[in-house]
This record gives sequence, C-alpha cells and structure tokens, in this order.
Amino acid sequence: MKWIDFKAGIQDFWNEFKRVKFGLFGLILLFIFILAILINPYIVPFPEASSRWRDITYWEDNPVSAPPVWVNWFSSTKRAPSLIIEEHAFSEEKMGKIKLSRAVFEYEYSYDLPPLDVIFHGYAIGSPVIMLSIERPDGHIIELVRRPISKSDGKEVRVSIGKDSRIESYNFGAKFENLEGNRIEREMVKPTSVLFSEAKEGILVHPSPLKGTYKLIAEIILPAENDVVEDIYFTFSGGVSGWLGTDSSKRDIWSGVVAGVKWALLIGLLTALTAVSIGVTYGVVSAYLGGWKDSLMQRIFELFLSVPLLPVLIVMSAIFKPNIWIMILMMSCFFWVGPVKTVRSMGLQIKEETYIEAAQAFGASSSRIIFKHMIPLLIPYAFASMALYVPSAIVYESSISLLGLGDSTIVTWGQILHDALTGGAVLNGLWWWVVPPGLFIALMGMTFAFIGFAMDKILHPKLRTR
Amino acid sequence: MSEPIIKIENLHKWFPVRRTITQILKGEYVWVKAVDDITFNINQGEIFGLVGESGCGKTTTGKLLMKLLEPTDGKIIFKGKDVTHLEANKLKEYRRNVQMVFQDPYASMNPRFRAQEVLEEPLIIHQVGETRAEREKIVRRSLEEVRLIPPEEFMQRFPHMLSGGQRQRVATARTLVLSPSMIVADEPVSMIDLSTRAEILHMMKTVQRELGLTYLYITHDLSTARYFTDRIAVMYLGKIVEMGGADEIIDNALHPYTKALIAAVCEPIPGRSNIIKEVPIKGEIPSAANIPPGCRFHPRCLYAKPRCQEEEPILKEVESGHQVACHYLFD
Amino acid sequence: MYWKYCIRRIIYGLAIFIMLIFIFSALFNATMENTLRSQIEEEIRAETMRLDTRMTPEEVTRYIAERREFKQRLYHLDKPIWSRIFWRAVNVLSLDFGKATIMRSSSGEADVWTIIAECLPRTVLLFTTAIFINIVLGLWLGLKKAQKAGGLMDKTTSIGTMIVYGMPSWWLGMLVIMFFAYTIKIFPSGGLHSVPPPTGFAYYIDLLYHMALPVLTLVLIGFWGSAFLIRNIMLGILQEDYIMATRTRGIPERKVLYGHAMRTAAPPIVTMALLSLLASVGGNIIFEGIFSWPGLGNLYWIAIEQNDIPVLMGNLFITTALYIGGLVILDLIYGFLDPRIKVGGKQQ
Amino acid sequence: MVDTDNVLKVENLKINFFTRKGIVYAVDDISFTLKKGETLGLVGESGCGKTTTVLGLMKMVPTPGEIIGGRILIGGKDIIPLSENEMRKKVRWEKISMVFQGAMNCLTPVYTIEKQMMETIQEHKNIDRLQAKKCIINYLNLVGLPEDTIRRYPHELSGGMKQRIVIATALFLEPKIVICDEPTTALDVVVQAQIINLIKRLKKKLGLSVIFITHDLATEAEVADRLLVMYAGKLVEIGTNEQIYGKQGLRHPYTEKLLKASPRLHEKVEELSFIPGTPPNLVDPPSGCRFHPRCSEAMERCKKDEPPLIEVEPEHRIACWRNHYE
Repeated sequence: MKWIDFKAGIQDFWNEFKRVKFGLFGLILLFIFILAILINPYIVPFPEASSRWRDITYWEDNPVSAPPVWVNWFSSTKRAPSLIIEEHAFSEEKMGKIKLSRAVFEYEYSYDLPPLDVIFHGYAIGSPVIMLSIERPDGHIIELVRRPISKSDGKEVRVSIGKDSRIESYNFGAKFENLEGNRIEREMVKPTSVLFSEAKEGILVHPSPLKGTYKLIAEIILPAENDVVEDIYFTFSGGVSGWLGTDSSKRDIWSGVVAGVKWALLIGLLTALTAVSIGVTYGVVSAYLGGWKDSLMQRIFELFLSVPLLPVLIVMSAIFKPNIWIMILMMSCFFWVGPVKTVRSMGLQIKEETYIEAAQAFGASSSRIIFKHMIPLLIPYAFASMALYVPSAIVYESSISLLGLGDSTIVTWGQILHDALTGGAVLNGLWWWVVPPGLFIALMGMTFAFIGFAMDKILHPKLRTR
Repeated sequence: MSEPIIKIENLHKWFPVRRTITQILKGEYVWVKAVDDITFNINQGEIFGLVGESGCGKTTTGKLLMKLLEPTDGKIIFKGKDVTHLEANKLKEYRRNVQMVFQDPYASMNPRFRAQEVLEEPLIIHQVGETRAEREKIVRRSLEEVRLIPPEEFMQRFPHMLSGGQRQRVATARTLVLSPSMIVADEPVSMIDLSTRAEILHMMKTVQRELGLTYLYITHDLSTARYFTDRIAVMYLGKIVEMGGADEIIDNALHPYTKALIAAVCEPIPGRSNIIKEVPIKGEIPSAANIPPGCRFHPRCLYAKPRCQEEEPILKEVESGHQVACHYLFD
Repeated sequence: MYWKYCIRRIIYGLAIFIMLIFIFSALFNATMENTLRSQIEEEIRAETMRLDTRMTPEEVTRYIAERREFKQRLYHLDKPIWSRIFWRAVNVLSLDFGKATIMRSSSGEADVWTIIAECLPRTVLLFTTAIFINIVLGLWLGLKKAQKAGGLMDKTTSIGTMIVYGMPSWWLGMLVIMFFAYTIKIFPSGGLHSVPPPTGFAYYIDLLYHMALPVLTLVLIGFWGSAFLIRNIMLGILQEDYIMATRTRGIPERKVLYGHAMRTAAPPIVTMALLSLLASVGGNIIFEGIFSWPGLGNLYWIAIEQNDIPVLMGNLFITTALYIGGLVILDLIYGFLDPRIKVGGKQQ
Repeated sequence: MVDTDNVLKVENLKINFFTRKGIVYAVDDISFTLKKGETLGLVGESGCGKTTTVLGLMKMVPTPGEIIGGRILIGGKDIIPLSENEMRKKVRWEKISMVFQGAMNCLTPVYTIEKQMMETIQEHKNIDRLQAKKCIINYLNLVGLPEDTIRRYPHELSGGMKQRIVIATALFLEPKIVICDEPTTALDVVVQAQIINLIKRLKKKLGLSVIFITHDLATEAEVADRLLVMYAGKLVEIGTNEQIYGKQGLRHPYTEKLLKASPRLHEKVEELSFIPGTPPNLVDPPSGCRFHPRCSEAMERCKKDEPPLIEVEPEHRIACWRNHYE
C-alpha cells in the first residue's frame, strides 16, 4: 500500500471515528495517561517511586497510613499536611576554630491536628553537633535535641524530633499539666502534639492546638575548619499526605499509582500487540490453507482455547517466578487464541471473494495473497481487538500480582493492591490505599474499551443504529 | 478458426464428501461428481459457450481449465501440450496464456486497490515490464483496448468509484495485460444491469475480434449465449448432454433438457401474459452427490424409457458438429 | 443425529482434556518431582526415628537406601523422564493428585483430591448462581437495548458496559466489602457461613446471606457485558429479512421479538453469554480469596501462600476439567437449540 | 364513491429516506391503479425505488425511510392514516400480502414450516389447530408441495421449494392483492419458469390482483398485463403488455433502450444497443427529466422541466417531452 493511500485510509477512518463521541473521549483519556508518563517528575513528589518502591529509606519521612490531603476539605478537624521547608534565615559566628551556624525555619501552623513528626535533614562532613529547638508563637523556646555527629567524610544526617525529643516534650508539658489526676507515661507522649498545643492544663491529655508561626531553630557547632553541614531542611510528616495518602510502609500512593501507568500501558499494549499479530496471522493462514492443514491448526487452536487462562497463568507464575517480560510472553502465548475464530471466519469469507480467486488465476503466490490481499483487510479489525485486549492483559497481570506473584522489581497497580490487602487496608478502612490503584485499572480498561468499542462500531455497520 | 487451441479429454472432477464413521469403516467413499467425464475442443479464435443450471458443473469446468482446481482424472491439452498436471513454474507460464473474467466485477477486484494497481498486479506477479513506466504503458494500452478512454481518468479510481460496466471493463482489461490467447469468462454479465449488459458483451466481442482471442463463455442465460457464442455445450449434472453450433442448438434443440431450458427462457414479446407456457420438465435438479443411475436426466424427463434408467447415453453426432446424448432420439 | 453429535463432542472434549493433562504434567514435571522427593525424604526420616535403636549406623544407612529405592519405585521416580510424565498424567486422570505438603482438609486428611472435592461444590454454587442472575438480567436489558437501539437507554447502558469493561471483579469486591461489611455493616465480610453454622433451614438462609455480597459483585461486573452481547446479537437478527417478512404477515411485534428473533438468537446468545461467563469464571477465580469463599479460587491463594505444590497442581487439573466440561455442555446446548445441527445438514 | 374496478389506487405517493448523506427521494410522486384480477408489472433498474414503493403499500418502509405524502386506497379506503395496530390486524396479509425478494431468507430458520404458517393463520383467523392444519396442507398442495413439508425446517428445503412455501403463505388468508418482489431472481431458469407458471395459475384460480416486480423486461413480458416502468424514483411509462412490447408503438426512450438491450433467444441480432452512463444518485437527482443525461434524444427542455405523464393512447401514458406536442 502506498503512503498516500494509507494516509487517505487513516483519514477516512478518522472521519468515521470522530463521530463516535465516546471513542474520542477514550482517546483523550489515553492522551492524558501518556502525558502522565511524560511529565511524571513534575506531577509526583517522589519521582523515583518506580525504581525505589521497595526501598524503605526513600519513604521514611512520610507518615504511616495517612489519608490524602483533600480529606481536610471535607473534614471539620484539619490535619497538618506533609511539608518540606527549605527556606531559612542563616547566620554564622566564629569562635576561634569553632564555627557556630544558626538556621531559623519558619512554620505556619493553622491546623487542628499536628504533624506526626518533624524531621531535620542535612549533609554533614567532619564531626559537627546539631542542636534543635523550637520557638513557639507564645514565646516559649524549647530545646529539643542535641545530636553530635561522629566523624565522617560526608553522610546524611536525619534527626527525628518525634522520636528523639520525647523527654524534652514531656518535661515541657509537665510544667502545665496537672499530673496528680492524670498519670502519664513518658513513653506515651507524642512530642509533636505537645509542641504544637497551647501551654495550659491538658496539654498532655487533651491538647488544644496553638495556631501561629513557629520557628524551628537548628544550631550547628562545627568544631573543625573543614567541617560542614549543608543542604539543611525540615520535613513534616503530616496527618494527611499527598494527593492519595500513604500506605502502611509510608509510601506515597499517588507516586506509586502514576509510576504504575507506564507499566500498565506496556503490559497491555505489548501483550495485545503480540497476541493479536500472532492470532490474526494464524487465523488467516489457517483459513487460506484449508484442508487438513486448517484442521490441524484448528485442533491446536482449540487445545489452547480449552485452557483456563488465569489458573494456568497463576500456577506458572507461582512455579516459574517470571519477571515482567516473561509474564508478557506467557500472556501473549494464550491471548492469541482470542481473535483466531473471528479472523478465520473472516478469512474464509475473504478467501471466497472473487478477487482472491482472480489473484490465484494470475498465478499469485500464497504469501502474496495472504499478505497483500487478506491481511490488509483485517487490519482495522486487528486494531479494534487489540484495543479490547489491552484491559484484559492489565487485569490478568494485576490478578497475578494481587496474589503476590508479580515482578518485584517494578511497581504495578496489582502489587499496590496486594500490599493493601496484606496490609489490612480493607479491614481498617484505608480506602485511599484500595480505591486509587483499582480505579486506575478500571480507568485504563475503560479508556481502551471506549476506543475499541468505537472502532468496533465503525467496523460492523450492521450494529449501527442510524 | 480451425485448430483446436484446447482439448479437454474425459475430464473428471470429483469432490470428496465428509463421510460418516460407518462409511469410513466400510471403506465407502462419497463423491460429489461436479464434472464427470466431459470431452470437448475449443478452436482458435472461437467463442465457446457452456450453458446449464447452477450446480451443473459449468463453473467447475472453468476452474479446471484455469487450473484453479486439480482434475481428478482426464486430460487438458493446451496448444498441443499436456497441461493436466503442471509444476509451479510451468503453471505460471500457462496462466499467462489463459485468463479469467469473473461473474461479479466488483468482487473480483480488491476494493483497496486502484484500477492501476489492479491492472499492474498480474504484471508484477509475472515480472513483465522492467520499470514502472513500462508497466504503466501496458496498463494504459489495455485500458484503451476495453474503451476506457482516456485511461488516465480511470487509472486512479478505486473499484467503488467505477460504474458496473466500467468495472467489468477494468476486469477485462486486467486479463488483457498479459496478452493471453484464451479467456475463460464465468457469467461476466449476470451481475450487471440490463442497460449496460449489452455494452459489455459488445466490448468483449470487439476485443476478441481485434486480438484474435478464444473465449470460453460460461452462462446460464441462453439468450446471451446465442448472441455471443459460436458454439454451445449444454451441461447437466456434470455431463455434456448436447453440443453444437449456437444457432443449431437453439433453433433445433434435440435433447429434452435443452428443450426444457429453451422453453423456460422468457422473452420480451407481447401477448404472453395470459398463456401458461408449459416447461417440459419435472421436479428440480438433484444434488450432485446423489446422481441417478443411467441417464442422469431420466427422473425429470417426460420421455424417459426403462432403458434410460439403466444405461448411460453417450454423445453421438446427429449432424456435422451437433452431438446429443439421449437414447430417446436414436431409438 | 443429535445424540451422535453429543457423543462426538464429549469424546472430543475428553481427548482435549487428556492432552492438556499430559502437557501440564510435562511442563511442571520438575517442580512436582522435587516436591515428591522431599516428601519421600521426610517420610523416610520419620521412619528412621521409629527404628530400633540397637541398629548399627551401617544398617541404618542400608535401611534408608532400601526404603528410598522402594518409594522411588512406587512413585515411578526410577523410570526415564517420559515414563514419569506418562505416569503422572495417568495418576491425575485417575484423580490421584498425591498428598498435600502442608494443607489439610477439614477432616484433617492430606489427600489432595479430598481437599479439592471439598471446595469444588462451593465454587460451582457461587458461580452458577451468579451466571444465572447475570443471564436473566442481561437478557432483560439486552432485549430492551436492541428494541430501542440508539436510544438514550441503549447509549447510557452501553457506556456502562465500557466503564466496567476493564474493572477487576476482585477490586470491586474489596470496595463492596469495605462499604457493606465494614462501613454500614449489613453483610458479613466473607466466609461460607457463620461460626458456628446454624442448623436446619437457618443454615441455608445463612448461606444465602453469605453469598449475597460475592454474587452481587459478580452480577454488577458481569451483566453489562452480557446485555451488550445480547443486544448485538439481537440487533443483527432483527435486521434479517425473515423478521421483516414475519412483521408483514401481521404477527404482533411482541411475538416477532420474543418468538422469532429470540428463538433464532437463542443458540448464539447461549453460547456467547455462557462463553463469556465461562471465561469470567476462569478470570474471576481469585475473586473468592477476597471474600474468603472457601472454593477452588480461595484454594489457589492458600496453596500459593503455603507453597503447597501438589494442591496447586491438583486444583489446576480440576479447574481445567471444569472449564472443558463447561465448553462441552455449551456445545451440547447449542446443538440442541439449532435445528441445523439437531435435524442434520442440508437435504441430500 | 367506491371504485369497484380498482382494488388498489395509489395517489401521489412520496417516500423519502432521511440519511446522513442527505434526503434520498426514493419514491417521488407516483400514482397508479391496480385493477381486479390483473397482473401489474413494475420494472426498472436496481435502486430505482421499486421495492420501496411496494413496501410503502404495506406501510413497512424500513427506517430511516418515511412516507411523506400521498394516498393509498385499498377498496376505496385510505390506509395511510391507519395506526400500526390496525394495519397489522386488518390490512397486512388479509387484504394485501407479499412474496419477498430472496425467499431463502424469508423463513425463520429455527421454526418448522408448520409453526410459521400456523402462527400466521391463528393470528388472523379464529380457527382451531386441526382446521388450520388442513388449510395449510391444502395450500401446500396447491403450490405443488407434498404434505410432509410442514414438518421440515427451512434449511432442509431447496430454493424453489422455499419460494413455493412463501407463495403459499402469502395466499392462505385469501388476500385480494399479492405483491411479488423479484420472486424468481435468485432461482435457476427452469425453476423460474415453474414459479412463474405457478403464480399465473394461482392468479386465475383465486382471482388475485398481482403486482409483479422485476428488473428483467423479459420476465415481465411473460406475466404482466400492464406495466409500470420506473426510473430513478419516478414513473416514466404506464402501458399494457401489448403497448410496451408490441412491434410498433410509442415508447419512452428509456423503455425503448431497455428493450433493445435485451437479447432475444429466437432472433439472431448482430449488435445489441445499450444505455450509456449510470442511474443517477437519488440524493441529488438531475434537474428536469431524470433520464435526460443518458437519453440520446434529449432536448433543451428536458434539462429544465420535469415531464408529466401524458396519455398518448388509451391506457398508455408516457412521461416524455418528445410526446408532448404530438
């Protein structure tokens, strides 16, 4: 087929396709998905989610099982969201060889529930000492942590106020609290809830939030000339976090779900492409050859058709532990039977067309007839069925992943759901962990269903209603 | 107009039928005898008509001549050479010489090919014409031969952009690009509207005269056969029952079946609407898998005798060039 | 004519099943033999523990070697590979799936077939109920859609079909459980029946109560598809000449639709609906795990979690048998409904 | 006033198809009558609106088609205003029945012949099964089929047999008008002749009025007493068999050309004539006389004005400007 004809063909098809509204809608959705892959780093807070999904250090600043931020919009008690504060006022003092730097971070607190943790980050060389304190809107200054760093050539420093300032917080709270009536274990105190609450009775038991501007002060003593602490910032592990919350391993679900888009598309499209190409060729060849060859090919086809797909895939995955590529191959190995029956009957019809006979009468070879005359006619059908196999492939992969048999080097929606299931998300009502990944599977399926059904509608004029 | 270009000798085509298990166990075979022992010659430059009802084996005969089907038995001799069974390369050569026009011109062209591509395809398959330009020249010439003038206007059209008549012209032009010596035309006008039917037949006849072609014209329509052909063979259930000059057969039909066929033909002549014109035939054509013994026409024949049920009649010459297979006529 | 067709179809189904069993046996041979070998070793170790303490170490070694040889012969492990595969397939076909490594049936037996036989009826119960409701709803909606094709109802429900097209049933199951079992707490979150199960008539009510959520989920996912399929089949038939001819004969629309059109559509509807649902049984099987419905699907979960290969394999064989059985039944129904098969081909 | 002679009278019938590509004027202002006991032939090339016209007579125009004007009088009563229900119960099959094009596809494949015929009888007549069955067998015998045919499924019968069954079905409610839409096209020559004979015989025997549609002038000559010639949704000529097929006579150029294009069996002709060009697209039909682009005798006037049907001799009307001043 010449390029110009191909273009004309596409143009015709497009003109038809444009009329099917839901098909267009599907295309728009697909475009959005592809866009999400392309601009992934700009729309997620954790762009390395895909490669470091199972690396706990990558997620440690996040809260555990926090709901999404927009929950605040619908709730009367506002929770502090996760936050990173990098901006700070910096001053430095020299006392002989020793340097004293002081960085002041401002934090605007206007919520009802405090963040779960406040963490100091920095990069240290030498053996500096880090002292953290907080200045509250009511003027109290509380010294929180004093952390000397052992000699190093450079390492990440991470100081969690929530973990390391229990005693200081307790001591501060105890000054106001009536301890007679309420015996409170020191270990039970949540430092952030003390620090961000009004200094009055009940601060330990029933804290009420103290809204206003807080100053987080980091004082760093640098004993040697070359000692440095740089890239300092505070992270707040919020009571709500990210667009879709976090899971019980502190992972940001939004980042994970977006990272899953490209794998879903890859699995779906690659499987559908291979399977449909094999299936269409198989069907046409079987129809064209006819006779005992056709019978034999049909028997093989029926053998494959009689295989209960998912159970076999599950057992194969459980036993062979395949990676994602092998999994795609496995699915293609069974998916190809899908279009065969229709293609074969279409092929038989086309074979009966006089122009095939005419080509034979001119002495055209079998391969010429199959590839020049028969397959081009089936291409629209092939595309339509391809679109309709994409969701199946995605669902099958998710199902296998749900059982915990997926490829652990990548992150797919099925795996997130597996984690949710084993993490007790259903039981504990952590809906933000269960809904999004499944919704994305369903959305992706819907996208291709829209496109596929639209193509189907164009291809079967008999089903047209007007 | 004297040398036979093709000789068909005792040609058979039996299709096997799917057997039941008991039949397989008993070793019985069931055949659909689509073509059952036919013999005829077609002379150089002649138009030979093959007439019969659907299922009589006329199309199968055409396909056998085209080598689209392998004969079960018998011989096909083309220009003195036995072409019954051919190897791939010889077959290709044979197909350059014998071409086919199909019943439905629209169906006989790939709807995705432009007229030019349709015409080019045989050239590409047979590697005729070194360059595109050379091939285009041949395509142009053959379009002119079928009176599609100017050819440029039609070359870029898809089949659906052509009218029925134009399509059949393109289909005919396609058979001409390889300059064959014989064309098998299988009901070339039955799918075409009456108003253009005559046009196509006229064109085909002109081309035949100009290029000295030989036609095998397969049809169920006796009236076009009379107009178009020189000689006619009437087939019934895989056998030729009568053969002879076109005028001779129609004006002087001898076989009861031919007579029935002629009687059944409608003609645009006034004053027939009140007459019930009897067709001298009984019942309907039986399946080719279940051929009656003896003369295969006897269950439907009004003149059948006991002999007809037992003995199969053979073609006998009654006049020069007029052969009939019927016991009734010779008793 | 019809019974001949039936017998042929059943024999053919059996042949395919046997072939698949051989293929599976070959495919998973290595894993299954490894499991078998370690099971043998375990048994021998258990036997040696019980041995007479007065035996010399040489005697013990010889004893172990003898026992090992005996057991390996028992399980055909001493034969060449093709023969091992053959025997495995033969065992499977005689419903001998070996012993489970960890899992036990409710009566405490380790025999794989017993474990599976316990689960089988539950899966059949759940899915046949869902299939039945699906077809009834699908027929109702599909007919309505075909009748007013292109109308508002047809369009919106078609969009519905597309929306649920790629939705995994088990995910919907999770949502349904979260909502009905944990939020508004009107249905149990899973299981076959309450603990302890009630007796008598209440047992069946309890069973229905537990079935409600999984069936609801399967129907919610499934019936859109069958409605769409039935709509397309009906729409195709409604455009046939004989429907027009029947209408001109003055037959009322109701009879045209429910008589002629439906009756002609019956064979393809039955096949396509059952086929898609059969596929959904194959595709929804792990769905049981979500609802802790103790059927074959749930068995996959547990077998995988506990790495119990014999149970996993046995389960696969039974699922395959069920699936092929479904296909055969389908064809039998088709043949029964289509006079062209029932009465025989064209008149000769 | 009840017209005793005319069982059917069609006045200014207009049927349009409202398609995406535009309005197709499939049947454009057609008037004719069907007399008692006659066979009216309707001829024309494929796509000229023959089938649409007769479907219109039964008010069975398939969507997106609609009858947009005119009157259809059966026994003097206009059926256009009738509701679907009245049509179904009183008109269809009782007054007017139809034998469809491609009888092969007109029988429901999953029902036996008996069931289909029985259903039709019981829908219209209040008789018990036994009587109905007798009636069915009666009519099957009438069309030359054996009694045991009623137990058969359609796929067990040959094309000719199915056509006979369809004819029997069309007749057994004793309608006055039977429409035959190309009943012989898909059949073999011999069977064709048999079916034509059958229709003629039944017509005489039962006193039917028949509308017989075909694209083949030769077939029409065998059956029709009077003919309507249609071209591109318009009637171009109405005349008796003699007037249309007779040796000499005045004919519409289109009819004339069609006749010259049909080969004859018993007349050897060296050259057949033909009509150049193709039938027009009915979304945008040619102005004036719709045949003028293909007519060799077209005048200036033909391009502008549409010719009316003008009576040129008794019973013979032609829509052509050529005859206008004569």
